[in-house]
Amino acid sequence: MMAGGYSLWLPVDVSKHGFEIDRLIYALHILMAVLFVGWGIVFAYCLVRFRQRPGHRADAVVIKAKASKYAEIGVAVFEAVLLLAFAVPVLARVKNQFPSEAESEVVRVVAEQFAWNGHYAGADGVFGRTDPKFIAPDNLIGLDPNDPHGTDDIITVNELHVPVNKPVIVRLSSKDVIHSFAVPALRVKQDVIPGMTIPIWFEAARLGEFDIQCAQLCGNNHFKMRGRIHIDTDAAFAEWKKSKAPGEAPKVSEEDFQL
Amino acid sequence: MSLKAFHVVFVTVALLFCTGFGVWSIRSYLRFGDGVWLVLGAASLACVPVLVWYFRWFLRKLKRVGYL
Amino acid sequence: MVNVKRVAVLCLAAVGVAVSGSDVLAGGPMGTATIKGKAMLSAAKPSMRAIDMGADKACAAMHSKPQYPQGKMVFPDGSIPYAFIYLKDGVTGKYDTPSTPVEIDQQGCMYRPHVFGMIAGQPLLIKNNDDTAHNIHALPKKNAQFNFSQPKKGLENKLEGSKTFTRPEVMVKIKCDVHPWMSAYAGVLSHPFFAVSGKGGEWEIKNVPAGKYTLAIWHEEWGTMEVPIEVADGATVEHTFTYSKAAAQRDVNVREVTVGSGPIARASNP
Amino acid sequence: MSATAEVIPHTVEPHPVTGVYNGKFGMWLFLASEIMLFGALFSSYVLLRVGSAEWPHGYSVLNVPLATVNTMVLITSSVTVVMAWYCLQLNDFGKARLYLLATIGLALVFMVIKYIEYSSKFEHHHYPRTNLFYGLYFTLTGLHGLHVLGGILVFLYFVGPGAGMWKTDPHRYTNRVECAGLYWHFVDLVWIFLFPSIYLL
Amino acid sequence: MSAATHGSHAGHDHGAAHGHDLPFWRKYVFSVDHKVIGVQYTITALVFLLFGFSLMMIMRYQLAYPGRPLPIVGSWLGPGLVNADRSLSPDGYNVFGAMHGTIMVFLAVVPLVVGGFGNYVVPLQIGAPDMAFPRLNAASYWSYLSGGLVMFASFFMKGGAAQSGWTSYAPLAVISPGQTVWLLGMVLLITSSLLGSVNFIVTIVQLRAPGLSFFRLPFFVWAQFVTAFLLLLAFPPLEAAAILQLMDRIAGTSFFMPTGLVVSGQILPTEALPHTGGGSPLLWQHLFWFLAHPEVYVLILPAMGIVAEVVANNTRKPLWGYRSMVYAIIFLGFMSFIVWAHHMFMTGMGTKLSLFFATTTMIISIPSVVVLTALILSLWGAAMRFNSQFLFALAFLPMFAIGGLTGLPLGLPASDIHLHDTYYVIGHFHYVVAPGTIFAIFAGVYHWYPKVTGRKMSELLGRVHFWPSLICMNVIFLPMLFQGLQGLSRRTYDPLVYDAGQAVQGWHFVSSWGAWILAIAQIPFIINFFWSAVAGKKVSDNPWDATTLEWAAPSPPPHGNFLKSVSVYRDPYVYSPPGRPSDFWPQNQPPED
Repeated sequence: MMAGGYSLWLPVDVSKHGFEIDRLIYALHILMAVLFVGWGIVFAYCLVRFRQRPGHRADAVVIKAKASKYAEIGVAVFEAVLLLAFAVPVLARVKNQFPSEAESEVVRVVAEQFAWNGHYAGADGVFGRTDPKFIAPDNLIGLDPNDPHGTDDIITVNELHVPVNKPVIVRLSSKDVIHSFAVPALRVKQDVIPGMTIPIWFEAARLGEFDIQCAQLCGNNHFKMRGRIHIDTDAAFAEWKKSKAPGEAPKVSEEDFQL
Repeated sequence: MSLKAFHVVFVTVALLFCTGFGVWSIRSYLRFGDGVWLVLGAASLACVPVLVWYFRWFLRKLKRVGYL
Repeated sequence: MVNVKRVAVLCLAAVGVAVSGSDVLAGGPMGTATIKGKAMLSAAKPSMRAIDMGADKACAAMHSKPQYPQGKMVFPDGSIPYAFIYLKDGVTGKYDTPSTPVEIDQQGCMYRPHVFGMIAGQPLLIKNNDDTAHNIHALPKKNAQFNFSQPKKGLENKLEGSKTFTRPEVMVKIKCDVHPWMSAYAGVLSHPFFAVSGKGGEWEIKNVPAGKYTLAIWHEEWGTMEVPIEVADGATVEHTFTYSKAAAQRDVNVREVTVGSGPIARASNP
Repeated sequence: MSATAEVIPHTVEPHPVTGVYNGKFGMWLFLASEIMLFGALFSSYVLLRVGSAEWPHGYSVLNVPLATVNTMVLITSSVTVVMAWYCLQLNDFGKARLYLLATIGLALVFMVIKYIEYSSKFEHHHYPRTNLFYGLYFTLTGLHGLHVLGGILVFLYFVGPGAGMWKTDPHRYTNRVECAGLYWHFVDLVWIFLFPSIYLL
Repeated sequence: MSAATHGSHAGHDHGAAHGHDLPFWRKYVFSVDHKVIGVQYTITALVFLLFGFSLMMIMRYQLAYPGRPLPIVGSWLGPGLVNADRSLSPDGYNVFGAMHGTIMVFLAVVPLVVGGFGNYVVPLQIGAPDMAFPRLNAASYWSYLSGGLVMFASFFMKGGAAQSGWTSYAPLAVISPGQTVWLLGMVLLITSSLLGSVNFIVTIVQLRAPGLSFFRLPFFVWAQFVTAFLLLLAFPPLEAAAILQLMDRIAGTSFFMPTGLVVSGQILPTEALPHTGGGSPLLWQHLFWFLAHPEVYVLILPAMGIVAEVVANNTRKPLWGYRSMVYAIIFLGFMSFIVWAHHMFMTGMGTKLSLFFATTTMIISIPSVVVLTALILSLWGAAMRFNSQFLFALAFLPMFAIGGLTGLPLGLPASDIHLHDTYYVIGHFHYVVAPGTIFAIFAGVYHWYPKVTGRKMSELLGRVHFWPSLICMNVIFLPMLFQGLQGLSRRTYDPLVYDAGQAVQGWHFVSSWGAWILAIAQIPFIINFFWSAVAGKKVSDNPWDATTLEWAAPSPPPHGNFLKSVSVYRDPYVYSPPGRPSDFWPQNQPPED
């Protein structure tokens, strides 16, 4: 049962922050196991020891079980530790401490039923203006053809490329309904809410090609809303960008028309 | 809480409302100069003494009735 | 990998059927006149980008050459395909609804045909010839919407009765939401006098009864035009529609908004 | 099966500890849930308004004088319903009935004015879908109007087919009118909050 | 106090006289007797439970064998639900998913634990002749049934049933077919719950037998009491949300529709979707989860109540820490109103808000731990009687423990990043409600069956029902936790589309077979349920030697419940009291006896 770095437990992690999330998940599962086994031992012991049999009568005297109180306090303390020592710092780092845009790769992702549209600023580093009225089959995000900043922009569908070892800021927005941008391998997930632009960031530590899933029900082909994220070396990333840059308007010959 | 108790609350709220709305309307009149606001404000403020009188009458008349 | 040439031929054949919509029909009065002509563009050709089929590897694998949006096609001589030409006013008779369905094929992640005409109530047969999932989302204004999926190759759905388009409407857009570039347009009429321009922008409406009509043209990119026309029995009238500017009348409420954006979430502002 | 009620304790007589009879307690619980309902709608109103770039002042698009008259009508109707209940306690059914009829009349006046307001909005092609403001205006006042309509039906029942209970079980009848009065006060109170927040602000 | 005694007397006299002269349809169909209504609720809800489960079994076929034509049922389903080759269509999958959730939560489990058990048992356990408002009670049932029928009918309507998930997130729900009927059904169900909860609270407060103080109430009554408050206060916001969404759908308002939407290439507003924008999709989520988190406790609290009853009765000793359990669930009730946004960690809310809700979520886990610990410690020193209901109640404990514990990683926003909306979530809450609440429901059925029918259910069939059910439940839901850890998104029609899905496809296969065998394992229960009603062993009024008041009434109890007035002299679970020969001392037995 192995495919693309997936195993029985957590899948492969290619991000720089992911180990903290994984560590928290491991810690939580250890706590869960301890509690469950602890309860289970008492439980199993009771089942065997206190069965009804002739001559045995239940002991109605209330047992003063300090153990339970300690257990409950222990759980509370452990939860507090998890919350304060693990969850809070991770959350703060992932959600708040954004890298500067100058030092990162900034990508826009416009979700729609049922595709992830990628938008790169191109050589000038400025995103072209977009407007719904320009949306067309060959202009899915509605890039304004009159905006000079937009002429060099790169548009992709269901395909993102990001450089390795460099912070990436993804600005998420949606054309229609709520989607959720999930990349398990990068330990990244963020709902994409129409009417809002929500930035997230991550830094990839390893090369590879991974799934982008839609994690929020978005319609009948929700399951088909799968994108791929390619983590490239700097050189490969630059190369890819170059290959995608829109050059001169293509010369379309009669043979290209297929009725 | 009986209907009497709720009525007490209700009349109090109505009093506050009449005062507030009266003041607000007069201020709107001063701002926009539209006579309608003056009429509304005056009527609303006029309701205040009426309500106070009614309130006292009500409390005296329903003395026997409990609040619970 | 589908043989591109063969697909092209098949599709041309499909357009051919649509062009002569009037052959299939009976019921109302049929005449002997013919109206034919061309659809032309005299304005500058639109700029276009090749469709990025990277969204679905299955789609990309079916094409060896880049695909372009069908609505923006202009032949080197300025003629345009995929214009829908029909008699808008003046047809009086009542025409039967044929029971033979209009076929729409999904092939290479494109609709074949891209533009077609049909008679209100005529069944629709929708086929999936692609090894991927499609959904078929019709966006009519006067008819009932439909939106269903065909998740694998070989599936077909026949829509008839109240499920198909039952009221005349020009045009009904049909879209695939999985592959956002995929679209088709249906001209739903109450009579069989319509045609779709093909190679060289040519079109032909046959068997028209003598009379006065309004001849109209619709094109996805260039908009609509109308012209009064009179035909006598046995006559052939020619008319060339020429779009001189980007008449694109898209009935949209233009707003000053950025696509899918809005206030930046305050809490996580970078 | 009106007879069932006899077997259930505290249908008429108050419970010695809580001090209320079942119906009143139930009515207050129901009003608590109504508070949550209107509270949620008011919160939605606040949230949507705060999130909007622009929002018309209620007084600039809505008919404040008409609504003011409506407010006064509702306040008066609360007075008449209390009086009806008080008259029942004094065993004066005839007068109570008149007060109940007055309450119904005032409620009908409210609905007629509401109708005039709505139809003038429709004449000007202002529908719920026009914008968020009108959407909320129609939803909130419409839901409140439905509550008024419910109240009218209940009072009609009390003066009509339900009035027979006054002969068989006057205490219970009085309690019923009290419960309906509580509901009516709540509906009026909602209006006193709705009026400033929609029409004035 | 004398009024209450008098009332009970009157109830008996009246009931005995009245029970006979009612025609059949008044006695068993349009009855206002809480017992008949309780049975009506139970049977209707069990039918819906089976129906909701059937929907899931069909979905599990698609998950185990993606794209394969459905055997047998494929030919029964309409063209919207299946493809031309009779395999489940993506639309059908979404319809079944949404309706499975809706049916299980709103039409099966809540009506069972509250409408069914609550209605039947609460008045009996507090020594009341009926609910406080019998006709309201009947109205509540009929409103529930109409809501259920509307939901069921939506499958056959144009546009089909709802397909936007049971959470109905806007804007998807606003633009999807079938949702209007769903909303109308919900309004009826909410009305039913509101009427029911008012009735429960008034009944418990006003109608307790003399001597039955609050801290002498059986734990089950406490659980119902807290549950009723949750229903009363949490449902109206959902009703408000439903009204707003209904307006969005039929009047074209835009409460949940932001500006600038482009749906299927069309810029809104269009004629079909006249939404002008300006609304907030998150508003729906806030209103929805404000209900739906307390709803989780509505599902689990009465189940805990049933388990507590069965545990106390079959361990033959008082519950350990009864008072702390009561305080715990009251606290749970309060807290459940301020944890809702932990369902929304991924919506881009600020970290401060996230931390607030994470903290309240961690706090709310403590009372659950208290209740669970108390129930386990109640076993210590017992003399356990392993009958069917006790087996189910015992199985509830570890299953609920897994369900509760797996909630922890989801309650912390950092670990939730990886697990949110994956199969881990599905595994988590199904452990709470399926082997949790539903096992408690089974325990309740076996426990109170003799009270309702005067006959016992078969112990043999009970065991044949229990063991495969326990095993299958784990076979179904444990794999989901592993699938979730892999990151597989929920609501995925064809899991093979994703790498993660391919990696864990084997688990889908296991889960599905578990589900189908679980269905077979319910056959003994169904046989037992109907067969025992006519051929089960006849038993006395108090076959389990229980202490609470319902066992003081005849089996089945007549109209008006008790033959003579009952008074209460002691705590609910006086089992094996020292110095007494009998190992139980009913609450209503006078001390000098």
